[in-house]
Amino acid sequence: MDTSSSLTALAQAAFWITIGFTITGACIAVFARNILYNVLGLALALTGVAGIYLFLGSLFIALMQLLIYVGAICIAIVFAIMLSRPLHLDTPPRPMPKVVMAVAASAVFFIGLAGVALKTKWVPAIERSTDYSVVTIGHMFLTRYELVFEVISLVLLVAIIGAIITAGFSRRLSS
Amino acid sequence: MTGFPILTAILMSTVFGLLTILLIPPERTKLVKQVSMFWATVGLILTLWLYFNFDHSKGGLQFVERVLWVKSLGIYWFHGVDGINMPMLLLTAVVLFTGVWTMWELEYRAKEFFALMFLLVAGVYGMFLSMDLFWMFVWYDVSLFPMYPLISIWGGTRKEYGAMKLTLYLLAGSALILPAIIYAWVQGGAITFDLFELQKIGFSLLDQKILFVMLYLGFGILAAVWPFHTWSPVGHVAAPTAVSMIHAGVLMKLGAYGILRIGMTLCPQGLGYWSDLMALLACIGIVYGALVGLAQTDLKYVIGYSSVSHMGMVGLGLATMTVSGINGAVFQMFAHGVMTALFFSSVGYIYDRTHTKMIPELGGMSKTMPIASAFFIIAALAGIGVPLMASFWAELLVFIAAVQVFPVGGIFAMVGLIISALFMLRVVQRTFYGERNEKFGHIPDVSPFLAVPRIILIGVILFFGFFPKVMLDVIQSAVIPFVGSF
Amino acid sequence: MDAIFKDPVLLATVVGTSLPFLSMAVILIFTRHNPMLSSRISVTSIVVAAVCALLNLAKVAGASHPFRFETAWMSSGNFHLTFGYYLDPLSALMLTIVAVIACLVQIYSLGYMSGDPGYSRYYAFQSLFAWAMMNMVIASTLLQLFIFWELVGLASYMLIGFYYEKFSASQAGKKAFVMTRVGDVGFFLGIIILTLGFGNLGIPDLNNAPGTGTITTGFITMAALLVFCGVVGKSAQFPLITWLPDAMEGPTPVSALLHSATMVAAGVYVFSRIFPFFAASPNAMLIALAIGTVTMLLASTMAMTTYDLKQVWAYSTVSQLGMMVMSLAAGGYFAGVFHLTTHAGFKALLFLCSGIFIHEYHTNDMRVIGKQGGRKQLVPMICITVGALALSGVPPFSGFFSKEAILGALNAQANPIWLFAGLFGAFLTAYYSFRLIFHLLFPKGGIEEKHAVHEMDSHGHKEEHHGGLFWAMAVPVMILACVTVVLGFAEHSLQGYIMAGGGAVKHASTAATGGAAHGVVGHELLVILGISAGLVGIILAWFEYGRKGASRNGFLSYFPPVWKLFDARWYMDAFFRWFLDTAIYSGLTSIFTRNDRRIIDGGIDGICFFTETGGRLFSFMQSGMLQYNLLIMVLVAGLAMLFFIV
Amino acid sequence: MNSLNTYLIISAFLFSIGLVGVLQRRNLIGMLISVELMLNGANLNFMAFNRFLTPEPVVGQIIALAIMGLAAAEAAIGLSIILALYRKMHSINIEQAQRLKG
Repeated sequence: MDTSSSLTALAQAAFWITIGFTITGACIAVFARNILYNVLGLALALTGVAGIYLFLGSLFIALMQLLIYVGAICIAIVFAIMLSRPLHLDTPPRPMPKVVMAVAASAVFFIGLAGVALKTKWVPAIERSTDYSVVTIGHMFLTRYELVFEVISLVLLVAIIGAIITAGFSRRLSS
Repeated sequence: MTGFPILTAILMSTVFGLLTILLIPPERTKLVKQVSMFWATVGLILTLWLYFNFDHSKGGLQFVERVLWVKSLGIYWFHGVDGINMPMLLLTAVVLFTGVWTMWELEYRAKEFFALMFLLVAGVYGMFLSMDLFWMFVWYDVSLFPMYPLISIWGGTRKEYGAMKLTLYLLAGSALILPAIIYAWVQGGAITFDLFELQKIGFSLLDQKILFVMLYLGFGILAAVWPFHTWSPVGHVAAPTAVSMIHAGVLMKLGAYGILRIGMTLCPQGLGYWSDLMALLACIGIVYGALVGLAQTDLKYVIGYSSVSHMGMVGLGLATMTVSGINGAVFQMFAHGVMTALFFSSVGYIYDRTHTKMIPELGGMSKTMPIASAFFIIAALAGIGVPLMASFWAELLVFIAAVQVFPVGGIFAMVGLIISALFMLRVVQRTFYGERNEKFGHIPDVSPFLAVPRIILIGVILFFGFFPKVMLDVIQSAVIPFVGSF
Repeated sequence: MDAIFKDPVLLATVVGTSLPFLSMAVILIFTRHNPMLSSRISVTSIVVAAVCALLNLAKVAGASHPFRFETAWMSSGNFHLTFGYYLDPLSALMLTIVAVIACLVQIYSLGYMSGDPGYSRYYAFQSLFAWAMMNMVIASTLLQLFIFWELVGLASYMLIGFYYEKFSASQAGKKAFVMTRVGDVGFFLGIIILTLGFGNLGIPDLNNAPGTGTITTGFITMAALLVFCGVVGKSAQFPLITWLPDAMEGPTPVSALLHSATMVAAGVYVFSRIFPFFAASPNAMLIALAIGTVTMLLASTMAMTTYDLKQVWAYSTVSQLGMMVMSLAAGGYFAGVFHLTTHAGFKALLFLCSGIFIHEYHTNDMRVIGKQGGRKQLVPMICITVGALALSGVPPFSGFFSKEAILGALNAQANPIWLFAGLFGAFLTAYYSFRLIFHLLFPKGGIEEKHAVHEMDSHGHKEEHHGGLFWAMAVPVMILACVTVVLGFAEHSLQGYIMAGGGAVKHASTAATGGAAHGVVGHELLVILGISAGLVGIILAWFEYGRKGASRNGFLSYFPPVWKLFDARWYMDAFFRWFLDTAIYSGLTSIFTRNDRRIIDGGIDGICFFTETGGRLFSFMQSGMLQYNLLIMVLVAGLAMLFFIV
Repeated sequence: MNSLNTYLIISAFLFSIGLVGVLQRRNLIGMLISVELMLNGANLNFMAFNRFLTPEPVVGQIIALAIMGLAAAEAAIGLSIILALYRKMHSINIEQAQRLKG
């Protein structure tokens, strides 16, 4: 019996470890002075979140998370950092009142959010199926939630074109 | 009656005019003028046909066209003609016809000018024809907007300021009217904007008081009631000839008509309560307009202030709530409209030739162009209220009612008659008599072609001066039941 | 319309009165540029009108009852107005006077106005005047009378301001119109009060109204006095005198027609038209009597100081009008009307003769005319003397008979002062008229031959001056001279004709005179007093101006301040000018204009300015700092959540 | 251990950390990173609900996928704007980009 309890204890520990990873990654991403550390912090946080998704039982989403966020977006940000060379730019000292206000506002917001989350009595749906398989996701994506699929593809298309234009035009201007 | 919707046809004559003008390429100004002339004549012919077929012995609303338009709000496309808006339609048709004809020499962006003018008159026709509160307000605002571009593009002295002030002031007025209409709609209970249904429902005394004062002030601004009149001289000075003709001649009557048609129909007790204030403001307006007119040096300012004084007469007539009072007021609205149109078209002619409206600079015009100055002098005489001209009858009726209901106010307003005679003749003397001003020595007199619109206006003034019965029976057929309903 | 053709009288009146209007319209629109044609049209129309008027006079004299024709003109609510004619002896007589004198003056102005650039315009306005005056005279309701009354005022404005290049002419025209307008507003108010109080404005109904007792005397007095305002305005009575002398700016035939014979007599005519209504209120009559007397004396004093030919006759017209109002107010209905007729005759004669002098010597100043041999002009000289004699009331002429009738009426009054004022007025009239005659006959330094010689060669024989044109001017003058001589003897037949006009008139006039058989003074003594007053005036004038060694500057010159007072028209003009400048122009108008500019306009522009600055004030919120905006958003969202949770 | 509330707390925390980052970072890329964090916080929330409440878990996953796609698009656009801004202003300090000042 103790293996199952130790297994759960192990899982428990793993869960808290991933949460720890996410939190530290987030803090690095936000509070570090050097932009590179921010990006790395972000990557760490995102992998942590992917881990949490695992605990939430949907393997596919965790993998996608790793693929899209950590793989694509962080790399894109690194590209941006290289192109805009913020490193050697002078980073003016961060005005203290601004930071204080930011933290205070976010704290208020967090407490509000947490309060809402705790106070409301979440009522789970009556009958709940636990089918997490990728097949159903794919099936549902193309039948009932077909609109989401269309819209997100359209958004991506527009985003790509937009990115090319804004980046492309400014190059012609500055060169 | 053949069921041919004559009233909508009159309204559509201006709308089609507007559309056809828009289709013409801008450089073909001649064609633009001919087309607008055509549509103005169509409107005039239809109105004249309507006037002769209007059976004043029967009275009440005739040629009614009533179609439910929006069911949920109760908005009807409801047109009707009775004794009160019949003269107004005739006035609009005549003033539009002569206005278009007077602007025959306009070359600068003629297409937009005539298009905007037709939009303006479409608004005016709509307001006079419709008996549905919603449509009245819509057409009322349609007639306000073209004023701004018309004045600020083709205007004269201080045109931007004039245009801005005029439009903002009138919109402030309509800002008062809209809540009143909505308030009436809500208080009325029944889902209908129809004027007569609302009248049947009736309102509580307090509602009537509030409603009337809002409508009176809202429309009063347009009708140049005393404290709110300062936009009208400034607006008229800035406006080009035809626009000030239509504006002073017709639009100011829209305000007075609004008070009469909406204000006094919906809230008779409200009128009873506020009639003393109305009479007081009107009397002040009459004398005040004449007195300030004395001190003006610009011809158009003089006419602007004389219109304030004459519109005061209309206000006084309405305030008396008697049959002859309201008869006089409606007749004065018609007579003053035609007279001011004549005034502005003759001043317009002088301005186009001498490019100055300042009285001290003009002098001895009667020597250089006798016919053109004759037009102004005849208009001035009509302004003074010389008998056998239309405005004399109006003043007679208004004063009979005024002396009966407000003796002190009536007599005080009569002083205005003397002062208006003094200031009108003073203007005529300064501009037309006196020694010849060499600077304008060479100016040719008005060509026969351009003289025709002014002669038509003079003809109208004299015809209704000699035979007032023709107009008064029509007005009376509507006013007697109207006063009966008080 | 067919009714017109059946009834000859109606046909004559309609044709006679409306023809001049047609001629005006035709002249103004079509024949402006053809003087000869327009003058012919106008003269023929006025001649036809005169003939119709004479026909009607004969017809009315014969008929027993007055003619009345009416058509509905305008009605509003319970107020109905009819258009029509009411021909009773008085209006027929007045119609003939107007038509005949207008005809003579138009013929006269063929000569006087020849060569004037505004020739056709002159005849257009003359026809307008004739039309308006004739319609006013025979109007059947008081309102129709008022309408044409104002149109007569308009015609006089046009004719006074005929030479509109001259600033003084247009100024005089404006002054005349505005001053008569002041009186007209009173008249208009009177009409309105009558419509409200009495309902019916018909003239016969008004005359019978006092008898029926439906209206109180207080109401009658008020209405009568208001109508009397119109009389004061139009006939230049006491407060509003000064516009008539200024109206001499117009051409002389206009002064002859309008401002002596017909137009100014309109006020007196209205007084006599509703005489029974007037007579019903004693204190209205008393006030009218007082105003008439004051006007008569004031005007005659003013006439003594001026050297302008036309001004003298203008003042004398005002004083004679005052005399007529006195006689009517004293109850002498026939005396007033008779004096009106004779006065129209000889005053037109005087003006036309002065017109010939002015036309000849191109100056209004009597001394210059006298010096340049005025008396050599036989026709005008004789006729002007005849006119002056008639004016001063010397026996054989018509003036004497009408003045006697008036003195008789004044004599009937209880208080003797009116009679004394009348006699003193007669004396002054004689004095100033003969002052003028002697200035013409015996100029100061005798006649300069030089001017006379120049006269001879340039125009050939002086007598046939302009050939036909001279006779065009001379014939009307001669006709009028004969009329002034003959008319006096027609007094009794005229009295019978007028008095036959209906009971109301006779009853009212006898009532007003208090039926007093014995006057202040016996009848014979009255006649002697009247003649002696006139003769004394003439002898004094002869003594001061006619005699060889005369000083020629009048007894007034011994008291300069008095002379100054009379010359400046008793400072009335100064008062009006002062009142107009301070009270109206610099007072009310400037206050209102400044108020208009500053307070109302300022107020509105202030509101605009306020809204604008308000907008600018809150613009700091748009700091452009993205993060601040986000910050606020987040803060608010957080607080909202907290609010809902707690 | 893994009850709904813990996950909600964690996602709220993540979201607030992202918020702090957005509010006080002065260069755009930092802000972009923080926005990514906020989006992940939201995603986590969805997945948590998906796990504990929704009748059929597919819905949450689809939404999560959509958000990821969206985040990718947003990052692309954000980065190109940063580049354009950098080329024009030669610095990506947010406080200088105040052209919209009222």
